[in-house]
Parts: sequence; structure tokens; C-alpha cells
Amino acid sequence: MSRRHRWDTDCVMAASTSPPLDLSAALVLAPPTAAEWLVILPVVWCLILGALLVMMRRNVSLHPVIAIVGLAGLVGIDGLLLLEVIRNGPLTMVMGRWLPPFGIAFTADLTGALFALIAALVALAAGVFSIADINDSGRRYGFYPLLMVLMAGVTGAFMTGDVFNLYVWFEVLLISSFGLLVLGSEHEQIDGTVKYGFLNLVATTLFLVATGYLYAVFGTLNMADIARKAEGLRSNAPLMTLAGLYTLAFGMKAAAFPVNFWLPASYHTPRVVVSALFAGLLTKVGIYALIRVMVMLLPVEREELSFVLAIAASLTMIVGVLGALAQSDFRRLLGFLIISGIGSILAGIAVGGPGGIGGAIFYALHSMLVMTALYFASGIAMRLGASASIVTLAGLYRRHVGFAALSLMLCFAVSGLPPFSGFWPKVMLVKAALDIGAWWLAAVLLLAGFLTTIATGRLFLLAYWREQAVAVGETPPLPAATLAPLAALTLLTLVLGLYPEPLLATIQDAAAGLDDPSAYRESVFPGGWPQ
Amino acid sequence: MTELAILWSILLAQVMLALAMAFALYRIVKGPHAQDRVLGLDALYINAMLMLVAFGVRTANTVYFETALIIALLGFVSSIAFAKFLMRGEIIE
Amino acid sequence: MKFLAINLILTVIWGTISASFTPANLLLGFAVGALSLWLIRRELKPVTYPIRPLRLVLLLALFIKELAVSATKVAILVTRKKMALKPGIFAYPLTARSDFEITLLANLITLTPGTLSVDVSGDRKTLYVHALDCADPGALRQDIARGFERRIREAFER
Amino acid sequence: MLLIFLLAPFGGSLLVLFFPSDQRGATAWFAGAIAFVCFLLAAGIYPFVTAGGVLRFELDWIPELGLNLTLRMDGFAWLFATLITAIGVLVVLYARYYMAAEDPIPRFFALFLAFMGSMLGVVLSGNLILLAVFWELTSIVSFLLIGYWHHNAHARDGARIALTMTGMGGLSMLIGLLLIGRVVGSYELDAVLASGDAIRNDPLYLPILILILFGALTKSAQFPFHFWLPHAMAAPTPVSAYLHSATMVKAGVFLLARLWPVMAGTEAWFWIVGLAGLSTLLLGAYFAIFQQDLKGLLAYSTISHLGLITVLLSLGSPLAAVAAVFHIVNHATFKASLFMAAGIIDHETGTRDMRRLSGLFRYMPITATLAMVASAAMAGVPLLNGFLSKEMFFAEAIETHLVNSLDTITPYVATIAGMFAVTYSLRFIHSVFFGAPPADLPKRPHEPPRWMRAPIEFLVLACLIVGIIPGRTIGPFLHTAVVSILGDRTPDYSLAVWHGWNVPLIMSFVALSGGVGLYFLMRSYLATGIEGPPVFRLLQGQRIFERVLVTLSWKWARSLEQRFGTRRLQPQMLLLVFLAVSAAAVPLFRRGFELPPLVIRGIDPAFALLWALGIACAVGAAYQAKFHRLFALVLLGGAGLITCITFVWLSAPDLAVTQLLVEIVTTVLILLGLRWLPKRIEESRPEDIPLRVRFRRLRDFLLALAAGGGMSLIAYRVMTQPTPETIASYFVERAYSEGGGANVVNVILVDFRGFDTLGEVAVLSIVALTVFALLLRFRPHPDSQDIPLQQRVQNAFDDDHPDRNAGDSIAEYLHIPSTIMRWMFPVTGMLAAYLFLRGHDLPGGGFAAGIAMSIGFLLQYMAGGTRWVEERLRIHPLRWMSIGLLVAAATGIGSWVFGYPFLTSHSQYATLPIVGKVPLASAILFDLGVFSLVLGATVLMLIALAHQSVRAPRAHARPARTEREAAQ
Amino acid sequence: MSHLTDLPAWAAIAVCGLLLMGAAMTLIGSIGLLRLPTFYDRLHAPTITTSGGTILVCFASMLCFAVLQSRWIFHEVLIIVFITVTTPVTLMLLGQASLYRHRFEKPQDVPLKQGPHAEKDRE
Repeated sequence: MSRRHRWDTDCVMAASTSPPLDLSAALVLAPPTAAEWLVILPVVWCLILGALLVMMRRNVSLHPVIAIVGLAGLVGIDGLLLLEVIRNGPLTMVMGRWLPPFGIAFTADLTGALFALIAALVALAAGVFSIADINDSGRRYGFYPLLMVLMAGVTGAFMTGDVFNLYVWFEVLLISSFGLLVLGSEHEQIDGTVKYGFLNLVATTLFLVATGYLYAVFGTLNMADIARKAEGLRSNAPLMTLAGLYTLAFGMKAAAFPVNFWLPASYHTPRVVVSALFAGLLTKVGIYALIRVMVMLLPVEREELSFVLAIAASLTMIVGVLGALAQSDFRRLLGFLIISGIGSILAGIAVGGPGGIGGAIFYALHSMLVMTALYFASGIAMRLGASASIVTLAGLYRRHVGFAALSLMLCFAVSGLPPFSGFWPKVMLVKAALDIGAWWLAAVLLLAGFLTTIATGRLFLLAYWREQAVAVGETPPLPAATLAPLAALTLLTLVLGLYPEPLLATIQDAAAGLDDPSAYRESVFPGGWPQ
Repeated sequence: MTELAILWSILLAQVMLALAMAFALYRIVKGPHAQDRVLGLDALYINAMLMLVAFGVRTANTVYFETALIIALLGFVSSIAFAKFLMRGEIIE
Repeated sequence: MKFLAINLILTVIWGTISASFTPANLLLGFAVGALSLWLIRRELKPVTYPIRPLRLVLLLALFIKELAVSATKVAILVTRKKMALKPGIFAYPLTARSDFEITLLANLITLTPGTLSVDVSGDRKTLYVHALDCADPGALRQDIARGFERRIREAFER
Repeated sequence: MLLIFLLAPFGGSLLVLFFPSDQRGATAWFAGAIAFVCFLLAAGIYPFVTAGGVLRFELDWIPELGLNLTLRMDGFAWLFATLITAIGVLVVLYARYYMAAEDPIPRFFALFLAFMGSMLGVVLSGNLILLAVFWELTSIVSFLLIGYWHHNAHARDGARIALTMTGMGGLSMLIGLLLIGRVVGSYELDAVLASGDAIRNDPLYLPILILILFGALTKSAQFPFHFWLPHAMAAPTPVSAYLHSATMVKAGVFLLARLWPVMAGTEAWFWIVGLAGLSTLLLGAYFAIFQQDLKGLLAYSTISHLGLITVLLSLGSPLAAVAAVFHIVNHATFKASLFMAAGIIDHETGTRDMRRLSGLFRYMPITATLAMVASAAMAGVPLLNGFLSKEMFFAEAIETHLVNSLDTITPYVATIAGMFAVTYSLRFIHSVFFGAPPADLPKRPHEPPRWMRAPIEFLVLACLIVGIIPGRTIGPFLHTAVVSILGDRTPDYSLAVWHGWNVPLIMSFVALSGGVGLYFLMRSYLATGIEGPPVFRLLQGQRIFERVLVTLSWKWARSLEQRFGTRRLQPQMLLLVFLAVSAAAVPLFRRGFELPPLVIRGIDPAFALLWALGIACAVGAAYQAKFHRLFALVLLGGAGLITCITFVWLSAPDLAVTQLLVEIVTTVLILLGLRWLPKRIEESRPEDIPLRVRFRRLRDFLLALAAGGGMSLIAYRVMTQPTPETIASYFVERAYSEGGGANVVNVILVDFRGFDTLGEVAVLSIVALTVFALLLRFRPHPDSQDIPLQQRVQNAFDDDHPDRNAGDSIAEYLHIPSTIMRWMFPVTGMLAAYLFLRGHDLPGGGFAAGIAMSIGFLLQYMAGGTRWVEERLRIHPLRWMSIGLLVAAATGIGSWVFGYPFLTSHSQYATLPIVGKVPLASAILFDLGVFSLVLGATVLMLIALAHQSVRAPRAHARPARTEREAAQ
Repeated sequence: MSHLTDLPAWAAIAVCGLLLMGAAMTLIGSIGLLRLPTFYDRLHAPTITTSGGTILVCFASMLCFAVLQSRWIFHEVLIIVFITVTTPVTLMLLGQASLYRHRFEKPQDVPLKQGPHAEKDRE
């Protein structure tokens, strides 16, 4: 009961009684290098900026400036991190000095760094776009703080090396996405948010349940540790259940068939820039998590599930693209295109192997860029044509040729036609599918691409080339803030399409790193396993 | 022998408290008015606190104290909120 | 520092909460008390009473006694097979003036089982009390007037 | 060097985009110059490729995919390259005059050059994937070129159909090529060409063949994929002349010829290619006769000629291949010139409808002559190049290659097709240039400008020269091309005009005379001017295509969405939960799931009773949630309380404290919200609930049971199975010694897993922010907009009694309580401080402290009301929140200074006067951040909700008052 | 149960007695809550609990720990104080709330008082 005395004497006693056991086993002794700080910096950076923005709620005029500068900084940091990782392997920052698996490990490997960088780029583009899209009231509602924290969540999810911590970041980005989704609180927005919210919350709960089970089975939450222990436990522990739960939870996040309905139900409601952000980030986080868990932690289970995954993937592709064909609302159409893209990525995961995973990663990155850009395009189209439905929308080509050209490129890119970034991952995926002899999967992949071409072609013909029936009014001027990010992203997809070599090489290394996470483990546990 | 007696008596006390809580709960469920339910909740809180104290005696452990204290100090807040809700239809005007 | 008395009381409470009365801790408690008082300084009217410890003790004793008596009474009443109840509300003319006294009185009345103060009239003159056994309101009024109210006045009237 | 072939056109197309749109001449000249440069380049290269020489250029592009930028020019590629560039030059020249002033010229030429580049890419690429890339590029660019006049609906349709067909073909071809690469082990063309046998004997041969043929046949508009070509005629004539006669449609046959050495010569090849070719040859010619549109006629004749080439390639004999190559060239020349002629006619008369055109000879004699020569070549009249290749075709047709029915009918089909060809050529000339002078033409026809005619003159000249002295002109080039395809299998052949009297010659004469006869037989019918051929009019490929497309995209997609794409929440929820249960259960039971036996020992009756109560509360709450919110909320409070006791019982007091505080705050917040919800819903009596609803409820109930059961099963499994060496034990033993605290949970929260905490508090702040933002634009439900009933009654009561002024009721009501509630504030503050300071040693910590403090504020608000409090209290929750977040994050970064990792807590002890030693674990700083953040967030939500009550009555005061008047 | 054996017999018995009595009081209070016919009568029931039950049980605890010497015994005092301060507030508020509600709804079991000011004239 000695502890029951005053708290201060108590602690003094605690201090005076020098720690009985030797800490060096459990503590990081060497101070972390600046490079390792790069791992944690993006998240903290976003959080701090978010806090600052909240604090200066009064003068909203400064918000965009700070946010954009901050996002640019984020891009810079992530870029440095990526370079660092490329140069000398995965980096690990251990939280609070406690060595993993006791402390939380933040580990950036190629996959995480790549995703983070592209996400940051997307966010930066969105930040610029938002100048024109988010009015003062939107800023007062706290668009920019939400954006920042969303980025914190996304980046954290990409970087963390700890399953529960992953859950935490999922929550962060989920909640901030609510905030962004209801921005402006129109009726249908709230309606969409309710659906989005409920289903995603259930998914997150599922994730939590699975994680609890995981902890009970493995006795650790550290990914590298789990990856190590998986071999030993595979015999008796029901890891398949874990795999199933995780697949469902993350599949839900990624809007894979048959749990994809929340996406088209909600993505067309919020501000354009918000849906663009979501298109770029949210589903892809789910994909990332799926890759991380199923490929790196539970590879054998992925093998066993691969057929189910493949089925789900094909259905997702088909449902998505058919949905896109059926839509007349520009943004709903795009929503379905996201889904079919997700299907392709899932196909990659199902196929597995460096080819499949690499293709999946590449496709994910490509889709992040292109879908965001397409949502920008939808926003601009709505500005120009004053309508969201491609039935009434027309004559965009005549109104703004440059914009039309950019949109066309994006249409081709999303359909996976050369020379845009969509072509290569498709080739990789088809190749991988053929290599394991999954003809039908390859066929579905290409069929989906083909149908996407039809859908986007229809979109372009109706909304852009078709002349306006009624007399064309004065075309509203396009603020550069809307066109610039669109152009930038489009250019990026074009460049990635023309010269994908460096990215491709990196991605294949990343896939290899997931396939054999020894380097990852090495960076988490430099001196072998702790006793 | 005393020890056994003590144990039993404490256990008995706890059971009684639990029963008390059960009655309170019954009142909550039964109603008939909203205020009855709230009253029941309030009683439930107090009984719970006593239960904690008894628990403390049983285990000679003081971890219960924070909780008991907070119930004693703030347990009435929700009851008040309910009461005011019944009274005014909203609790902060 | 017009809240000194209260602050001291808070300090004592602090000592009690953190179960230690070392000067350091008390100082800390005082600081905390001061802080939390300062936060709501604009809400409170300073109250200053001449403290009469002895009277307080008497009041406390009375309270305990009343408690014991009425508690048993009501307990028996409740546990009876058939409860002979004549509940009702009677108005009690207040002589105590200040908010604090009224509050205290009301609380004490409420705390003693069998009686329950439900309301105060707008002009702080009447206190409405609900009694389980309201056969004879006059007697009840007498009790209160003789008992609590007197003690309270003794303790706090200046 | 070969790279220039690609760089020049693409670069040029980029440059052209920047030309001002009024500079038609300059633009055209620039484009023409580029084309011409390429042409000269090709000419210059010729010496290298003679005699099977191959020019290579390699550049690592994407080694990961086995894709190098390999350019490879052999004779065949050279021939094509020359064709492309030469005709390119001519078409540019032609287009310069053809395009109207209002058309955006730079875009046209940009696309034109881009197409030229990608076409060159197709022929030059020495790597299969590269080939596929350029292939798709041609499809894309042709899409844009066809849709160049996008304001015209036909153009849009044509563009879409073309893109769809060729795109589909390209995709399937891609698979085929990938498969080839898989068989061969390399995508390099050389390697592929080298391993013909390997491919032909591979089990994958058939799929490969089908896939690639699909690509090739769609591209060169072979039956039954031909229909996109006539629709593509909506394009500007130069485009038709270039893409749809000379180059792009040839890409398909080019591919066939390219892969001829590796794929051809098998039964399957013969059947598929031959069948497609023959049917195309015949039907194309047949359809061509009945077109009313000049370009339509030419389009169908193109189709049939492509069919001819295909047939030649199908035969699989070297000579046939020679003929094919030869005909490719010839067809390009005369068909391009014919298209241009048609374009001129269109340009000068304003119509292309043969029913309106006639007797143009007297207006444009020169053009007419040129057209006549060209169409004579098309018809295969001697002394023209068309005649030569057709002769060779007939010769090959007679030859027996494989003994089967198809081979036997070939010559007859060939002759008939030739006859048709003569017919439609004749019709073209006769109906346009002869007969009565035209009536009601949009324009007055006359000769086109000099240079517009020049390309035609040149091409027609080529036809003549090649037709008369083939051996000396085209011979050597043809030879190089053929050699590059056939290698040592090259046969010896003679390009002489005169082979003496032989069967082919007879066939030709039959065709010629028969054609002429046929034309004069059919004149009457044709004069009626019915669009489309008699028999097949109804069967139109594109109609079928459209129907398929519509069914797919519209009907199926729609129905699919209606079936699955429910936009309602419940079914999705149902589905999700169901999936979750199955996802967990199925593998569990497939793997055999044995439950460890349940052992029951030492149940504490009191505890058991408590739990029974808790369960009752929870169930009751769930049951009442829909019908009686307040009740449900009360029960919820009960359940929370039991949980809290349980925590204490299982000696987790820290959790208990937090749980309790959260419980209280939640209750109050929900009550705040409850005021805005519509009044309670009465449960409909059980007997009048429809059966369907009952069923649905039952189903949902069962599902819920399953889910809950599954959860408890997992929990049971988890708790009963032997725990692996976990890190939990580690936490416990380290908590005091290193965490610098005795409260495990708190130490874990702020120290071991402080990072999670950081994330979670960020979540909290975001929630608060969101609630705040949401409520800024809150529009309450109509029946809750008004101030609550009770208040109205009480206000009314006050108003009735003269001795009372408004708001007395509330004043009296709160008189005694508010005194106490206010005095509670400092006490609460102390409690909070206590919890906070002890936090790192005993239950509590920043989180609990923050909540406790916010409860203090809550009390103030309840006692005094919003306005009253905010007059007296300084409350800046947003600021507190952000500061909290900042402090917490900064603490983490702070450890950088000390050279520790993120969020390291260093327990130093500062000695303050009197107070003595105080531990300043930076974890306490972190805690401070958490405290401030939690406080801020909670108060923010509270205020956001409370302000609604302040705003709403103000907004709806008037109706309320009038109602009150009415009440009195 | 080491600590309980540490208790001297008298203390043990005292503790048990107090505890049992307190619990009994509480139980009785709840029974009252259960049995009393009208809401206003029920309002009285918890006071038994708070006054009787709380004080007794807390005394028990104080005694126990005081004898055990394990710590200061002010906590229970604090608890008692807080309970005594806060309970009446709840009860009063509830009482008035129901008064107003009854005045509004006018069900059968309204006590003889119709609103807080009916008595003025009765005085």
C-alpha cells in the first residue's frame, strides 16, 4: 500500500528506487537519425497544421495559403522520405523509445512511401482546387483543418507498422471524412453521409474485432513481429478467420463488390474537391491496408482466398463499369469507375506474386491521380455547363477546348489506353493473370477496360462534343485554381504513361519487398528478435 | 471463524445492495411516468456507489474510491439533466 | 481576495480528496481552488458568514438525530404490509433570508426522510414541503421551525 | 535514325497545335514539310533494307515488362513507311485546300501528324507490346479525326463506333501478343519471327490466333466487323483518303502479313482468315454497288479490297503473299486518289449523293478523267496497276492450296467479286460524270484549284506507270518487301503485264464484261435510288452492334443497378453484417473449430446479479431505442453504470472512472440532442403489423443473434486459449519502473502507446469540429422547431398571473438547485485537477480530467442558461482544442531535442520551493495537451448543441407567441 | 482475505454490523421506491438510502480502514458530504418537474396541490 500516499512523494519514491531491471533490452539507445524522423514527420506536420488552422478560425482568408504551403511541404517531406527509402531500404521510427514489439513502430517501406507521396500530391492538387471550390463559409466550417487531419490519417495509415495503430489512423481519416462529407450540410449530403458513416463504422468495428482477435492469437500488434510469428501459428490458430474478417473490413473500405454501395451513394453529394479527395485517397487506403495485411502478414491465407478474391474482383469490375454505363450523373458515373478500378486492383491482389501485386500498386497509384483529376473535371464541367447530368450537359468542347482536351486524356487514361498511366498496370495485371493461367480474369480485366472506354466515350461525346441544343450562354470564366491542378495531374498521368520506367522499377521493388519482408523486419528489429 | 462470518456478512450486504439495484431497475422499467424512471436511475447510481464502497471493504482495496467519489459528486448531473428535460423540455436554455 | 473563506474550504476538500495534508499539497490545493474560483468569479456573489463552530456541531447533531428517527420511522412505514399514508404538501413560512440559508434548510428538510421540500415561492417567503405523513401540517411546521431553522439561524445569522 | 520517324511527326503535331488557327497555309506547309522529311528519310534508308537488310534501333524503355523501344525497319516496313509518308504528303497538300476556313486547321494537322506518327510506329515497332501501344494510338487518333466535325451527330456516332470496334480489337490483340510473348519468351519481333514452329505447335496456338485475328480483322474492317468503316466516312475526306483507304485499315493486313511467317499455313488460319476474307470480298463489293453516297461506295469497295488482300494472305502460299503486298500498294494509290476525287466533287458541288449528281464531266473534265482512270484501276482494267494484282489474285485463287470446299469455291467467288467491282466502278463514273447536267446543286460545280488536284494527278500517274511497266518501277521495292517477309521462301515471280492467254486473263475478261452487263441490267433498279442493297438491307452490322451496346449499357446495367445497387441503407447493412458473420464463421468451421471446455468456479452472487441487471438494461435499451427514446436513454445510463462497476470489480478502476465520466457527459449531450428529435413514436399494436414486416424483423433478429453469438464465440475462444507470450505482461511490469507511473492503463495510454492516444484525441477534436460545423447550418425538424411545450405552458402560466413576470417559473424552479450547481463548479475543478495530477500515478489522466472539467461547465450551463453563462465565462473551446493538439504533438517532436525517438517521455524531477520534488515527465505535458483538447472538444459540442436552443426560439418566437394568445 | 483477519474481533463485528445495517437501509429504500403508490411518495424513498444507507456503509468503510491503518479516512466523509449535498437537488428538481407535468397532463394521481400557489389562499 505504500503507493497509496501522496502522488508526488510517491513518484519521488518511484524515482529514488532506481529501475530494477535492465532497460537496454527494451529501449532504443541510439538517438534516431534525421532520416528516421522523416518517417513520423508527415503525420505530425499535418496534425500541427490542422491545429493551427483550427486556432485561426477567425481569419479564414489565410486558411488556403497555409494549407497549400503545408501540403506542398508535405509533398516535399514525403518525397525526401521516398528518396531515403529508395536509397537505403525501409526506415523505422520507434515511438516513445520503446523497442518494438512493445512500442509502436512507424515503418516506411517503398509501398508506404509511394502511396504517401502520391496521396500528398493529390491532396496538394485538391488544396489548390479548393481555392475556387470552397467559399468562406466552407472555410469557416473548417474545411482546411479537416483536410489536414485527413492527410494525417492517410499518411499515418500508410506509414504505421502496428496493426492497432493502423486502426487508429483509419478512424482519424474516417471521422475527418465525415466532416468533409457533410460540409455545407445539404439534405442529400447528410443522407449520403449517414450511409457512408454507418457502413464504414461497421467496417471499422469489424477491423477492431479482427485486431483484437489477432492480438489474442499473436500476442503482438507489430506487423513485422506478426509476419514472423505467422509461420509458427499457422498450424493451429484459425488465421483464416482473421484473413476473412480483414478482407471484408478492408474490402468494404475499398468499396469492393458486394459491399460497394456506399460509394456511389455518397460520393456525388459533397463539394467537388471533397469527392475528388475521397476518390483519390479513401478507397486506396483500404486497398493499401488489404495489400499490407494480406500480402505481407498473411500470405498463405491470401493464397487460399485468392479464388474468392478473384471472383470478387471480377464482379467488382463488371458491376462498377456497368453501373458507370447506366449513370447519367457525371459524378455518380465517376464513382462507379472508381469501383471498377478497385476491381482491377483486387484482381492484382488475387493473382499475387510480384507481377500481380506490382500491378495492383501501380494501378492504385494511377487511379489515385486519375480519379481525382476526373472529379476535378466534373466540377469544372458543372461550372461551365451549369448541370451535373450528362444528359443536359453539352457543348463543353466548344466552351473550353483546353479543358476538353484534358478531360479526354483523362478518359483515355482511366480506360487504360496508351500512352497514359492506365495502360501499364493493365498490361502488368493481364500478364500476371495469364502467367498463373487465369484466362478469365485477364479477359474480364480487358473487358472492363473496354466497357470503360465505352462509358467514357459516351461521356465525352455527350457532354463535350455534342452541341448545346439551347443557345449557349456566356461561358463563365474558369479560375486558374480549378484548371491548374487538373492540368498538373493530367500531365502527370501522361508522363507516367510515356516514361513509367522509374516508377515501375520502384513499384516492382516495393512488391518484392512485400513478398519477402525480410528488409522490413530488419529495419524494425535491427538486432534480430528481442527475447 | 470470525473471518468466515465477516465474509458472509459482506457478501450478504452486497447481495442486498444488488437487490436494491434490481428494485431500482424495476422502477425504471415499470415507470409509469418518466420521472419515475429518472428517480430509479438516481437510486441506481447511489446504490451502485454503495456497492463500490462495500466492495472496497471486502477487498481492503481503495481503487474503488475514485469511482465512488465521482458518482457521489457528479452522479447527480445526469439525473438533473433528465429532470430539467422533463421540466423544461430542454436542459440548456 | 473575497473568496478567501471558500477557497480555504476548497483547500480542505483538496486535502481530503488527495488524502494528504502536507503543506506542499495544501498549497497546491489552494492554488487549484483559487484558479477554479477565478474561472467563475463573475458568476458568484461573495458570501461571508461568521462561522460558529459550536452551533454548527449542534446543527449537525440535530440533523443526525432527525435522520435516525425519521429514517427508522419511514423504514418501518415502508416495510409494513399495508402502508397507511396520508401524503400531502404544506406551505412553510420561511424566516431565513439569505439564499444560502434557504438552500441549507431546504436540503436538510429534503434529506430527512418523510419530508421533502419541493418549491420556493417567488418572494422567498414560503417553502413548499411534501410530507409522507401529512396528517397534521401544523406539527410538522413546528418541528421544522424549532429544529432546523432555529439551528441554522443560530449558526449563520449575523 | 529511325527514331526520327516517330519524333518528327509527334513533335510536329505538338508544334502545330501552337499555330494560330488563321494561318492555314503556314500550318499546312509545316505539316507537309514534316511528312516530306519523313518521306525523304525513308527514301534515303532504302539502300539499307534492300536484300533483306534490317535496320534496327533499340532503346531500353521498360525492361521490367520486357518492353524495349525497338524500332525495326525491314523491306516490308520500309514499303509501308514510304506509303504512309508519301500519301501523307499528298493528303496534306490536298487537305490544305479542302478544309474550310472555319475549321480549326491546327488541330486537324496536329491530329493528322500524330496519326502519321503512330502509324509509322505500328509499322516500325520491333516489339510486340510497342506494336500494341501504337496500334491503340492509331485507334485513338482516328477516333478524334473521325469526330473532327463533332457538331455533326453522324461524325460522333462514327467516331464512337470506330473507337469501340478497333479498341476492342486492339485489346484482344494485346492478349494475343502477350500470349505470344509468353510462348516465345520475348516480345522482340525478331525472336518471335524466328520461332514460328514453336508458336504453331504450341497448345496456345488457337487462342493466340483467334485473339490476334480478331484484332487484325476489326482493324481492317473485315466481315463481320466491317460496319464501322462506312460510318467513319463522316470524317473529312482527307482523313478518309488517308486513314480509311491508304493506311490505318491496312494496319490489320499489315499485322497479318507481319505474322504471316509465324502464324500462317495452318488449317485454322486458312479457314478463319479465308472465310472472313472471302465473305468480306464478296459482300463488300455487293454492298458497294448499292450505295448512294460516293464515299459510302468507296468505303465498301475498300472493305472488299481489304477482303481480297486477306484472302491472299489466308492462302498461305508465298506467291499469294507477294500478291497481297502488291495489292496493298496498288489499292492505296488508286483508292486514295478516288477518295480525293470524291472529296473534290463534294467540295465543289456540295453533295456526295449520287442521286443528285450527274453530268459533271462538262464542268470538271480533268478531275473526271483522273477519277475514271483511278476507278478503272479499281475495276482491274488492264494496263493499270489494279489489273496486275488482281491477275495475281486470280492466279492464286485457281491454285489448290488445301483440299477443301472453301478452296474450291475461291475462284468463283473471286470472279463474282471482280464483276461486282467493275459494276460499282462503272456506276461511280457513269452516274457522276455522265448523263444530263445536274439540277439543284448547292454550288455551281467547277474545277478545283490547281494544287488540290495535284495529288490525284500524281497518284493516277503512279497507277498508270506501275500498270504499264511494273517490273521497272515497283518491282525492286516490292521485292525487298517480299524478301523481308518470306526470307528464303521468296518465290520467283514476274510482274509482266502479259502472261499470255491463261485462266486468270479469262477470269478478268469475264469479270469485266459481266460487270458491265450487270451494271446496265441494274440501272433501272439503281435509278430508283433506294439506299442499301436489296437483300441485306435489313441486316446491318451497326444496327446489331448498337442493339447489343444498348442492351448491355442501358438495359442490363440499369436492371443490375436496380437489383443490386439499392440506395437504401438497411439492405446494405444487412448484407454487410451477413457477410461479416460468414466471413468469420466459414473458415472457422472449415478448419474445424473445437471449443475448450467451459470451467465454472467461484461465481459471486452479487456480481452475477449485477450482470443480470446490466444485461437487462442493455437489452431494454436496444428494444426501446426506436419507440421511447428517453426510456432507452435511462436504461443506457443503467447499463453504463453496471459496466463501470464491473471495471472496478475486475480491478480496472481507471477504466471505470473514464467510463463513468463519459457516461455522464454522453447522457447530457444526448438529452441536448433529444430536444430536437421529433416526439416519441408510438409502437403500432402487434396485430396490425404486416406479415412481411414481422418476417423482416425476425430475419434481422436472427442475424443479430448470429453476429452477437459469433462475437462471443470469438471472445470465448480468445479468453480460453492459452495466451502466447504477449506484450501485455511486459506493459504491466514495465509500467511502474519505466513509465514513471503506477496506473498501467494510463501509462500505456500516454507512454507505451502514446501515439495511438495522439491519434484518438485528434479524432475527438475532429468529431467536435464536425458537430460544430454541422450545427452551424442546423435546420430542426418542423415539430421541434418551436420552443418546447412545457416552456410554453409555464410562460403562459407566468403571463396569466399578474403578480408574476415572465421567466419566474424557471427562476423559482432553479432557485435552490442552481445555487448548489454553481458551487459545484470549483469542486469539480479540483476533482479535475486531482485526477489530472494523479493521472500518471493513479486512475485518470488528462482524458478523465478533461471530461470532469467539462462536466463542471455543463453544470454551469444547466444552472444559468447559455446567455447567462456566456456573459460571465470566457469560453474558447476551439482555442483550447487546438492548443491541446499542438501541445501534444509538440511534446512528441520535443524529444527530438533530447535525441530520443518521437514521444519519448523523460521523467525529470524539478524541485519547486516548499512543494518539493515534482515529477515533470514529459508525459505529463502530453497529458496536459490531452486534457486541454478533451475539455475543448466536449465543451465545443456542448455549446454547439446549447446554442441551437438559443437560436431556435428566437427564430420561431412569433408563431409561438400567437399560439399562446390563442391558448388564453 | 488477509486484511480481514487483521481486524480485531470487535472491529470486525462493528464493521459487519454497520455494513449490514447500511445495506438493509438501502434495500428498504429501494423497496419503498418499489412499493409506494404515488410518485411523490416514491420521492421520499431514496432519502432513506442516502441518509441511512450511505452514512452507515461509509462509516463501516471508515472504521475498517481506520483500524487497518492503511490510509486516511477522509474519503468516505467526502462521499457522504457530496451525497448529502447533491441528492436533494435531484429530488427537488424531479418533484417540481412532475408537478409541472401533472399540472399539464392532469392525470388521476395528482396530490391535493394544484400548482405551487394553490396554498397561498389556504394559509
